[in-house]
Amino acid sequence: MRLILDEEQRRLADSVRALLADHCPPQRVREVMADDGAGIDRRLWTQLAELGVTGLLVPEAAGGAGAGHVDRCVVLAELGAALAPVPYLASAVLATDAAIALGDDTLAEDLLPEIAAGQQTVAVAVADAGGRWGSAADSVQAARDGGHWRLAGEAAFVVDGPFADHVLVYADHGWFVVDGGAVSWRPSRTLDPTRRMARAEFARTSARYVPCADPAGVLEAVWQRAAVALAAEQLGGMRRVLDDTVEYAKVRVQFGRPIGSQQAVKHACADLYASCEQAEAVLWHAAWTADHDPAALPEAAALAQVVLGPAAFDTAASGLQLHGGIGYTWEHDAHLYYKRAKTSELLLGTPAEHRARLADALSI
Amino acid sequence: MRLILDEEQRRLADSVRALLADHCPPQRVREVMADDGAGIDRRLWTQLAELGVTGLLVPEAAGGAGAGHVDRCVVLAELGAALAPVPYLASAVLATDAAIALGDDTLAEDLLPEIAAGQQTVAVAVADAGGRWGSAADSVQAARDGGHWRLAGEAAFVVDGPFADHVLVYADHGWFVVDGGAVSWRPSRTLDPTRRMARAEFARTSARYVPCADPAGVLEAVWQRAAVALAAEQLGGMRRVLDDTVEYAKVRVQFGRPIGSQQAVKHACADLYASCEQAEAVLWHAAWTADHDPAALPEAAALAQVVLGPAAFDTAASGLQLHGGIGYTWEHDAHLYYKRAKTSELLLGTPAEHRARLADALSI
Amino acid sequence: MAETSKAGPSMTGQQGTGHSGTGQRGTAFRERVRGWLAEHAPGGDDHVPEASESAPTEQQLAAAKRFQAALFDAGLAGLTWPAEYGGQGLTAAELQIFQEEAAAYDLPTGVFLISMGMCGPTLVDLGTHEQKVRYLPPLLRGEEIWCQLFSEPGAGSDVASLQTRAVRDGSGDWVVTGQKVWTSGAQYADFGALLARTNPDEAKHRGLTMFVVDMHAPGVTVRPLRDMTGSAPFNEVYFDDVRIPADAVIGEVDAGWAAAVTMLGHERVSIGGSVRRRYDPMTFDSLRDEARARGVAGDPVVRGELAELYAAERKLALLNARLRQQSDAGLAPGARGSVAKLAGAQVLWQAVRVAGLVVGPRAIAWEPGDPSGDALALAINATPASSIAGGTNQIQRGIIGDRVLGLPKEPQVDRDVPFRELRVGTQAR
Amino acid sequence: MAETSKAGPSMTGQQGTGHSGTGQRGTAFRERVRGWLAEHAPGGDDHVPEASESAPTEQQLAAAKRFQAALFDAGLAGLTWPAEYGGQGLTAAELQIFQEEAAAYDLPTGVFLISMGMCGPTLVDLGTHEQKVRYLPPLLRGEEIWCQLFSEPGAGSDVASLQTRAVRDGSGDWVVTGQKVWTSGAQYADFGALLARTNPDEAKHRGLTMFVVDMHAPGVTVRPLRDMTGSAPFNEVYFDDVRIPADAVIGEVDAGWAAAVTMLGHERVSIGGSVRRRYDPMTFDSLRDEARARGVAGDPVVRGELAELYAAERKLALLNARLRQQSDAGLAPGARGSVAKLAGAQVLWQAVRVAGLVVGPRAIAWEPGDPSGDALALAINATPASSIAGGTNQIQRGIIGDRVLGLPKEPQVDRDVPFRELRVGTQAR
Repeated sequence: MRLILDEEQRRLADSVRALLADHCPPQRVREVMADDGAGIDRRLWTQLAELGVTGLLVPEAAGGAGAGHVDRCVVLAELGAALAPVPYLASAVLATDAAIALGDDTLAEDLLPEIAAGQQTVAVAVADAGGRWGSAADSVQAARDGGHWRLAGEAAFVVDGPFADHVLVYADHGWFVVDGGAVSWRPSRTLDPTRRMARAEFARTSARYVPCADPAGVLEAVWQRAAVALAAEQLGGMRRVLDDTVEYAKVRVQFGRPIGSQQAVKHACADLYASCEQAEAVLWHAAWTADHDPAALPEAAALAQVVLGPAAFDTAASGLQLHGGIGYTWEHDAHLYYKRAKTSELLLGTPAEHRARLADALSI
Repeated sequence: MRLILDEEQRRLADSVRALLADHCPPQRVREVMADDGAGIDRRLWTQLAELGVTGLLVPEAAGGAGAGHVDRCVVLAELGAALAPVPYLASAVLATDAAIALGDDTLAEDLLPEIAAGQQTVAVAVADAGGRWGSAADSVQAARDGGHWRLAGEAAFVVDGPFADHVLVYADHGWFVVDGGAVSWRPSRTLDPTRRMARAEFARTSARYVPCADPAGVLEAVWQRAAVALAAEQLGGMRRVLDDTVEYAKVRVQFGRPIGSQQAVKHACADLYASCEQAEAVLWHAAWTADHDPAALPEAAALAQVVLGPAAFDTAASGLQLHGGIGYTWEHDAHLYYKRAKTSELLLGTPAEHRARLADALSI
Repeated sequence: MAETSKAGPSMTGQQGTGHSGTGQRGTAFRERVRGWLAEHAPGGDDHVPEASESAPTEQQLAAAKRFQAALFDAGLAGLTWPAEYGGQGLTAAELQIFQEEAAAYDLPTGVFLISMGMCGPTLVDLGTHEQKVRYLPPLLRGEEIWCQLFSEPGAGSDVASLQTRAVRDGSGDWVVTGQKVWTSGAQYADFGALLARTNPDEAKHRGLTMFVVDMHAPGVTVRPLRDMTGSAPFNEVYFDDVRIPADAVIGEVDAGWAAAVTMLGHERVSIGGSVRRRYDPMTFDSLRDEARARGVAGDPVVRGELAELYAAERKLALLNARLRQQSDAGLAPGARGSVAKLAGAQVLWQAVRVAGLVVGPRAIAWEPGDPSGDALALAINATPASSIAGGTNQIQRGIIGDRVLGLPKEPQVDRDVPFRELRVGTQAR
Repeated sequence: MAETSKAGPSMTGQQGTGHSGTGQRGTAFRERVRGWLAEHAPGGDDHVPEASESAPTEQQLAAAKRFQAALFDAGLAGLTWPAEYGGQGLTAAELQIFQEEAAAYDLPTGVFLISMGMCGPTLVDLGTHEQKVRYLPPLLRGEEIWCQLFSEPGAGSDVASLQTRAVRDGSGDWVVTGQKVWTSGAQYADFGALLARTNPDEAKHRGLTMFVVDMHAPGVTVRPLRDMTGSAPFNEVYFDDVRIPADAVIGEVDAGWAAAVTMLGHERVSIGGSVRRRYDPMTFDSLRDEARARGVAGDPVVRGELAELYAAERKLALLNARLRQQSDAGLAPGARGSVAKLAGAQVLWQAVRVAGLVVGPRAIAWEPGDPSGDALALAINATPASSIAGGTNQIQRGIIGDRVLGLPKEPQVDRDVPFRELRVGTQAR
């Protein structure tokens, strides 16, 4: 088990970080955030594709890098730290993992090269209006219509849905792929202004059925990989919040000395650091497990969300608190991490559900 | 609703506190604690009886003070602060409340005047070896034997049982009274060396049946009043720990200044104070409710244990922590409050069970 | 509590429990307030939000002024203020009764909170006769609104390190230059209570003076400040050579810190006693209803968390009730009010956690037309204010440690240093 | 983790996860250790408890010395110490392998923990050649045991404020007077590493010197100190005009603080890498088994709490594993080891809470013959030590803030004051 990055992975992190520093500073995030027409940063997406990171898990034969979860988590941590407005979670994680897990050659040949090249993005719709993972199985119905299939119903919480060229839908307990343009999208209001979600309405929408022996197994596999990937984003956010907070504590003076010299601030920073360090160990363990020990992934993935979900929110909240009034302003970035962290904490289910998953994995 | 003490109640507190300061200093608590033969301080018990506080809830007609729960809680808070080794919880709370709630004149005439006068002490046995309140209903069987009843089986967690002249037993879903001397006692090992508990073994032990229309109702009424009474003890312990800790923080010097000037200590003391103040409001509300609004008691009593149980333990643990190494020694009293607080937190059920009780009372 | 169950505030909210003033006079007053409110309290549309919600509209502002005028006409404004200056000369007991009765309504009094709760009482305490005559009656009649001008970008928790300067010119007038921040209501306030540095050669707590400043004076610029909820209930206020006459000093020149402490004392009381909104998604009541509506109220984990949240709200409510009873009995809460502030923030943070368990993913994305989604998001986003605004949790713990528990002070490196030699804020060294 | 599932430590304990040293040399060494331990590791009766349990018996002490001698004879003592002084001259990788294999046993090495983990390594770092020759080989052969003499009643977290004096007399010898406390193993130790004040006119961190002191010398009195569990694993040690020769100084005269820092650095490593007991009631494994045995494992609340406890243990175990991998990669943990100490204490406190939910009232009263009741009570009572001993949680947070995060220091009022003018402990002012 390897819990530290190797030289190549550190170079990967450096190059993504450098790209984001140049092309995705906070000001850019805010521009995209304010522009409901854009919603994502297509230029940045192209740049990430050129860097070769949009298809990390795509097999080399399909034009991808054939790399592993650890590498992808390296990228996700940087994207999470920068709050980069790109459909990475949707396309390079959820859709990629689903397409691979489904094991259907036609689907894979259709989607994976495009995803890897950054030419197309793909979203995944698995939840109904209540948000439970897989509940779209009942809220979206599939019916055969001659040689085609048609979907009817509604799915919600579709991350970056309206920008997607294709959508993989878990409908009627099976997997289908539809054209993004054929879906009627209703953008949701979101707590996190940097993470777009939408409802997808299907009204006899033409769909292609993806043959699959164990659709529920694919659903579960996608959840586990998403839990690890999201944890990487969460870790990136935690690290950024910690760094910003420590930096601020060094320069902000109150009562004649830097606030970081006050134990109330110093010890809180130490707790943030302790939380980050443990979260990081859990993350790399989960990513390593996804790559090398699939049998242990149910446990490692649930553990990642049990730990990282609340830890990332507590870190964001504490970091904001330690900034005092300035942290509460719209102009300061602290609130963006706060909203992202709360969103991520609930995106794949509640902390109680994650604990229950972990307990299942442990056979408690 | 009254949440502050009146003049008379403050005088009551003062007189009990003065008595305990004179006759129950920490050294005395340790003497009794070390003496397995004694177990309780009979001289102190007599002094408390002379002060008129052992029969506070006993009606005046039966030789008691005919006072209320608030008054009794005033006394209990002082006893909890001093860790006084007297069978007050057993005799003046559990047994008194059960004898009153049972409403049987013969029983009341037999027991209450003796309790009030401090001439006899009475214990209550309601739990089996697992400790759940009322579970003795199944672990102790009652059988009629001519004109008498005989009990067989085992009850555990009997507070101050071996010192009692009589024992009220919740056996076979009914209430019985037996002579303390007729019971075979096995003293338990206890986390808290200042609170004795024992197992009671009944082997065809002669018992008197106490007629009662709603035995389970009495069981519940006794729990609710015990929850309030125990909360008063818990509050007393919290106050003492807070006072001792603040005092120590003022005089203990590290790094050239009193530790109380360090935020890590000062802010922790502030949190203890905030916890104490809220606990105190909850306690007096519960005591007032027991006196004036019995319909609201199920909620108020559960609330008291939900709040005071963990708060008292956290306070004891934090107070010990803030004393550093000296707090970890046997010679310092911090550990006695720690052990008492953990014991009280679990004596009437676990915090999760108390939460469930509160949820029941709120019809959640 | 059976005796209090007929009417009055929610027994589960953070607000008071039970009623005070049960004497005959109290009963009569309560009847009068209840009757008047039943007749005059306006509907929900007139609700004027407090800080951390959006700024009021023109119509809301006008309605609020009308309501305040009606209160005044009914003899219900300035209950504890001297009759000589338009008040009613009553006691804290009547004020308490009024607040208890008002808690059942969504009164449009938000814009007057600072005027009535902080600035007015400070003028009552420290103002000259002329100042009281000039400012108090129009305030009570709802004609003029006040704001408070203490905080600065470089002086948050450490208010006394403020840098706004007031310099006396030849005419005896003062000329003010500087920037304030976090000013609620500055965009519609007529006057402000301004704290400025009048002597930078003194140590930082000395050499400050409090002034009445006309918010319409030349050189005063108000800019809205958006908070993390996206709304702008606060402002930045810039002073660019603003002239203030000599008789606008509140208290004594260079004794502004004492005046500020007086005003902040009123703030704590005001926060503890402020009227709560009727609907708040971040309460036990709301979250229990949510849990029932979503069918998760029977889940043992949710049930336990809801019970803990109830317990947290209830212990705070009982603490507040006890503080009031102590206050009625002659023991002023003083710095102990910080406990209520601290506990109030903890309850909200706990509620945010419980809300996640109860509401689940719907707390993070919802339909554009769903007001409960907006309300919940607003509440989640406003929660950090509870542990920052009005003194951070860290500051409150220091206050409790120092003033309530009497713990020794920290080493104070800035106590006796002339202000001009001191590092403040994040300025270059 | 499939590759590591064949043997080795529990995957759920706080101890390591996975194995290190998978190279060929490592594999051979592991085989040798495994084989030797399988043959020589004694049974449970020889277990020598560490601090916070009771003191060892004479038999246990003798068995421990025999086992250490056997280790030495097998070439498994002092793995990383220089061969010149009896060590094996190997690397941290071999030490790690040894600890991993040893974790499956209850080895009787407790009494040597301080000797091997702290005193020996400090002598390796700072001792003279003569000191190393004299002291290291007997230590490795299990003939002599050491203790550490830093803490004093008035100098806990603030070790540098210690008051024990060492005065040089005409002969060049030192004469020591004072009191030490919290000394593990003093009752059976042959030597102690003593920190004493040699120059009270210097500021407190200066003017300290570290000595080797013969615990059998006249004037040394050892008294057992009972802790809150009721046992006495610690001692108070009194020095009454104890003579120490000049060549007993470790490092330089008046440079004792640097020597102490060196030794405490070894302590952190030693704590992080210490071998865990096989049965501990305060772990996820034990509490899960308890919950199953009591039929409450299916309770959703208990289930969630157990899962959280598992997560807490696991994240700490993974942190420790990552620290080791970083260390192997050349990044020494240094002050970051404080994170593991802090997190370790938090896990135990969490376990105490969960134990209450799982075990219920049986945690507070049990039958005299029930060893699980005794073990649980001992664990509950020992938990406070986790956040106090070896530097309180507060001290650990300060270390992380200062040394890892580089936050500015607090104002230090005692930094440059001559020691004799300083207030320390709780002495009269």
